[in-house]
Amino acid sequence: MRYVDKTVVGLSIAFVVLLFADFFMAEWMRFIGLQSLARGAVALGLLVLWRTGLVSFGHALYFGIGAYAAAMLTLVGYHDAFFLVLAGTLASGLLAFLLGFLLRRYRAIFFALLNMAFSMILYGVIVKTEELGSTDGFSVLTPTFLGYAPQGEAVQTTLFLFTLVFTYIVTVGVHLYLKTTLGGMSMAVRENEIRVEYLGYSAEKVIHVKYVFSGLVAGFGGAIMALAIGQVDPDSMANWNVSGEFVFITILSGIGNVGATYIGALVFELIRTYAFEYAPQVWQFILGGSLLAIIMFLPDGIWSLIDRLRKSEG
Amino acid sequence: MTVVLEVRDLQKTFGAVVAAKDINVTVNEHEIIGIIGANGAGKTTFVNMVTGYLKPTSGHIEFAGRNIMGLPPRDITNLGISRSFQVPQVFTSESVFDNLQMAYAITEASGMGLLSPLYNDERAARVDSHLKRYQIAEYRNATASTLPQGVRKLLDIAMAAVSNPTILMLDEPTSGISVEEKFGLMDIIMEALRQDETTVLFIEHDMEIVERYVSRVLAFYQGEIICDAPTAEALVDSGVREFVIGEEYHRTRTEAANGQSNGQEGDDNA
Amino acid sequence: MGILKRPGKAALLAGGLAAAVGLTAGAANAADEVVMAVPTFLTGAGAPAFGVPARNGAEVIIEAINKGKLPAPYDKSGKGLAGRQIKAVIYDESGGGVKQVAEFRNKVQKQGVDLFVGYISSGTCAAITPVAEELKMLTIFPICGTPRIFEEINKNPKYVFRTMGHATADGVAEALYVKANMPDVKGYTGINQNYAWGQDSWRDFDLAMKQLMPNVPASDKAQWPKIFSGQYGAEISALMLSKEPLVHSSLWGGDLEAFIFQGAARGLFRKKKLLFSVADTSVYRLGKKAPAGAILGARGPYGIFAAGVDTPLNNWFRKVYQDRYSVPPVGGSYQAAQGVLAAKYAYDAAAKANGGKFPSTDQVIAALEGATYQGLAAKVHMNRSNGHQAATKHMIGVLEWDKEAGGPIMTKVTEFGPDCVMPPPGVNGTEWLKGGMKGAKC
Amino acid sequence: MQELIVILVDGLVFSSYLFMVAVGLTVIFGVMKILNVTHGSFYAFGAYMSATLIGAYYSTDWPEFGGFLAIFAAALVVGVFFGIVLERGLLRFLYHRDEHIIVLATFAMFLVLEDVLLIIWGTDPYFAFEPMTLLGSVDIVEMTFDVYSLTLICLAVVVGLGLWLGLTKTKWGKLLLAVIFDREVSQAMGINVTVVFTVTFVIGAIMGALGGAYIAPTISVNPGIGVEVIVLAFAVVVIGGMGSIPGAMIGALLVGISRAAAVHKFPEIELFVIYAIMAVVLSIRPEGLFAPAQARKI
Repeated sequence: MRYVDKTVVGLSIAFVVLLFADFFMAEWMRFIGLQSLARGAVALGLLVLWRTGLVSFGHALYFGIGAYAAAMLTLVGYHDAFFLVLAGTLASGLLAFLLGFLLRRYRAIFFALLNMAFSMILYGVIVKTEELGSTDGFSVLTPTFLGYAPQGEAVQTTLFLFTLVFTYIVTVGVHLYLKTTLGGMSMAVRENEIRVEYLGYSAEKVIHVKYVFSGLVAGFGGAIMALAIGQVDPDSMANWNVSGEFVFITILSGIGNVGATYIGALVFELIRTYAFEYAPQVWQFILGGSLLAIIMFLPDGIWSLIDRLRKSEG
Repeated sequence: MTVVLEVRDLQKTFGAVVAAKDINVTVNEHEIIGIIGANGAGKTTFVNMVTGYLKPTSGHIEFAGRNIMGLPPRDITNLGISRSFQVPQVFTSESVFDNLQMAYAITEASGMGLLSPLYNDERAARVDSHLKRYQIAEYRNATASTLPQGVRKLLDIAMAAVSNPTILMLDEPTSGISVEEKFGLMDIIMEALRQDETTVLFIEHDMEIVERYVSRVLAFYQGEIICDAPTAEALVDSGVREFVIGEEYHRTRTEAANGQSNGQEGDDNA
Repeated sequence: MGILKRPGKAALLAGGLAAAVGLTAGAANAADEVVMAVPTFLTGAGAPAFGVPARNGAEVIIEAINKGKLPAPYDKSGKGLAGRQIKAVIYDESGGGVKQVAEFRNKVQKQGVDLFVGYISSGTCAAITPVAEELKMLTIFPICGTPRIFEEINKNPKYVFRTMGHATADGVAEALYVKANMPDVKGYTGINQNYAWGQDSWRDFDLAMKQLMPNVPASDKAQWPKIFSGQYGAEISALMLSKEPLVHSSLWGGDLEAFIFQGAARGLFRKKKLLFSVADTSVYRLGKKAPAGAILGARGPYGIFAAGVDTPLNNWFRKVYQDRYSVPPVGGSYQAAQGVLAAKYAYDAAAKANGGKFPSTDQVIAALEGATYQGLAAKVHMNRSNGHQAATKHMIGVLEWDKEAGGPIMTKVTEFGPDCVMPPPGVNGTEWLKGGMKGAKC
Repeated sequence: MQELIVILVDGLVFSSYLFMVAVGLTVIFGVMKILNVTHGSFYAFGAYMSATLIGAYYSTDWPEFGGFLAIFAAALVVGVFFGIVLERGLLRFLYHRDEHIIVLATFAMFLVLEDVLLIIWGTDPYFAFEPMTLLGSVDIVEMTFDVYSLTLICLAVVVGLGLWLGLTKTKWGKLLLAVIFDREVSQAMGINVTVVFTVTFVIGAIMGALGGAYIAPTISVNPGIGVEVIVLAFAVVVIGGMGSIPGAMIGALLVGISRAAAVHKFPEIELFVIYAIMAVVLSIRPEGLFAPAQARKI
């Protein structure tokens, strides 16, 4: 039996559509798209953790590290997007690997809050570092792409292509990974760690692997964000409410499907953009209100709408 | 006869409380051993120590020629000692098939193999034949949380047996099971394990079960083994009669069946 | 983890949604208006001190421009910007630089904004500068102070202007004032918020003092409270125990007000001479609670320093503002208004040069580059950083309570010319300070 | 010597502030296992309400000391109102959900309330310094302190002792402890867990509001004060152990006195003190100083 993975097919179609759309999209939409891809990547990392039963309230830590690592390399003369994003991703992954040894021992709210505590420590370090512009942050120059140095609108178009390709690879990779034994162990750890141990595998190891993984994708998202915006600063990159937004996106998306995180991120950006535009005095009210509405009435996120749609059809 | 497990001078104290004292046991290949004793006598503590869930205060546990004391459960499982639980430890929101598939996958995969797909047809076939041996194939697609207690117990034991362990320790396999079902359940388990030539140690309160399936008995009282002898001998031992069976024998059979939800002994379901 | 039956659909949906929304271009604006985005703090701690006064100041001016009611010298230039009405898009600057960059792009690409007049925080300005240049968007910063904008971030700006002196001028003017009025001062210490702007303020004042009064020692225990901490008990004790008689502070808004309440209750202001670099934002509000005798600066003739400037434009502005908002305009109101006036001046001048036709952005920029125009209470000279950075005169004085008028008043005011406190064109502020402020014309 | 005493007094005042800010958070967490981000809103509403009531009070010619009643009245009004509305109107629908979801719901509610605050009180700051002026100042080791700040120490002690005694010595407290220990068993034993939850949440809300209300006379009541408090309270509670009242007290003392020492000795690192203590405590005892270990050992 030839098994065709429909999520991969769906992601591939979306990838191709967006690839072409890149050249026709309005600039502001491409920019929102870029941010959605970056934030969606972080939410993807949270999804992987969430399937293991863990939620992090501090993933701005890895987002921030990814962003700052990439941005700091531009200060010392590196400008290639491939290198910067790789470096940001790996820097976050490394930190997640190290902190993982401590964090993998904790569950539930303690896990969530320890992450938050560490992200606050990073925030403090950045604010105290005048060389990195303290609270002002600093600008990131336009990256080059293997020697190609785009100008004007081409910067965003190229960056979008670049991000799209890597996001596609990462997302399909995550999806396939979730279907492997190690990926499937998310369920096992969430459901019953004792059984996992007595089947001969370390639940903490499973968690650690997933934690590193979520750190890597969050770092990837951060590095992309730094390049897309051309600016890093601690309040937008490492503060606790940024972590809250990532969890928001994850809840918005639901954890049913890897592709949903990007839809969630897009919806989040759109809510925020339009709230900012049409109700500048009460945009927080609208953002908070939408979040509450989703928690109350759409507990499994946007993905559950699609599930419902399917059920009503079939 | 080959010795597979040797326990010497095992001690476990929780503060001032002595949970296990001077435990010395030698287990031979293919033995079926029953562990009896009143609630709080130290039976589950013994199983917890051997399988690595509790770290003994002192002593020595040798399995297959190496000291396994202080190893975590996963390492001991991988070496060949597996266990089931008084309260079944399964992946409650998954189907019976997915439970066993995961058990097989974890048992079989290691290293890069962990990155191969969870599902493959060969594995599925093994899962299905395992389901048949434990006679729970009809529940294949049922969610674990919806299973009747007996089936859930079987699933728990079936999962423990997936790795084909040298020794399988069963913590009260018949607790919470009605009297009518007990023997049927034990027949299924013992038949499957006999085929695998597994050495079995199981904790049991029902002396009829002990008499029927066990060749040798370890009787626990206040953290100590007060009797280690062939079944027939043990059941007439005066100490055993006074401190273990005495209680048990005065109960009616129904009470014995319903009175197993002991909250004091062990913490394996924490 | 159920196997999903038709997941492709959702992904398609997303792609389609993105593409569909994206392919529709930004909203078109009426041809006869100029869309002016005015980002300013509407929420958070920055709102009362700067954001809302700035918005109010901008609103007063924009309304007058649209009705053609500005007094001289703008009374003959007709309604609007080069004849077109301003459509103001006022929005919140909160949330940090990254979010503001995103919003900037939205406003340009989605809402079709023609120019920006705004931004208060140095951090936002620093973040916006490269994007404004990339998107070729005329952007006037009326308030933010960091010298880095044209010294580091973009040394050759084309689209970005700042219509106010930058923070280096604060430190220089303050040090000059101290030298002139407290020649025997035995030392100085400081209390500044621990964030970029507080750190810069202390550094510039310290550098200027080291040049002007090299024998006066700085404390090595200057205080660095966390921004928005609001609790200064220990800091006040430490300041009172320190031997330095002069305390430099760039606290603003709620932090400043809390510091003043807590300091006044403990007699800090009787014991130490305080020098506040942006306290004018709070003096009217504090009223009698404002510490009389403290030295105040406002980076120019703004707010309370403009109270005595008797020109038709200034008198009109103070009256309209007071009538409308029931409080006198403060520094932020003046500065924002001055930024909008730059647009008024530049559009009108460019239209004139263009034979009366509505000018292109490039023509507006050409008109503003290097220009000198009339602000509310002083001339603004756009003569630094290739004509993109303003220099204005600077004022420092001592705050007192005017019993007769029943309000705060500045006394012992010293004016410093633009070329006295701002580094000469093309010179980096920090290096200028370190090098002994060569070329300053005082 | 003088400096040492001053550090101690400064430290105690700041510790009391921290304790008052954190205690409501820890009470709610201790009983309900909810990390309540809305705590920041309680604080802010408490401060605004206090400033408003104090302002109203002093525009009458009633005796000056009555202004203090306005502070407590403000805390009660805000705490009872928001406590009941939020717990009955929102949280109770979420108890069966993941604890993370509940945190996020309170985060969402916090965002909403931030703007509600702006709608009610606008952006202009409110001052209510009369009670502070009224109490004047006192000299200790030749250093002037304002009496109002010193009363904060008393308030923290009274609140801390009151809660502790209430929890350990009264029947109500014992009920509460039973619920903390096992929600389901308590329910089976006939304890009305619903009422316990509502009352706990209201008490926590009053505590949060009281923090803001009592601080209001010493600060400029501004938009944004709630946000700052969340992180601060969170840090104190994490250091002390989530849900522990003595923990919150020790955490507050540790942070407060260290910070005061830093301000006097190494002002450069002031910002860092709280994070540093948090990092050290977390790496040694990640569950906090006073909380029972929660890490699973398997």
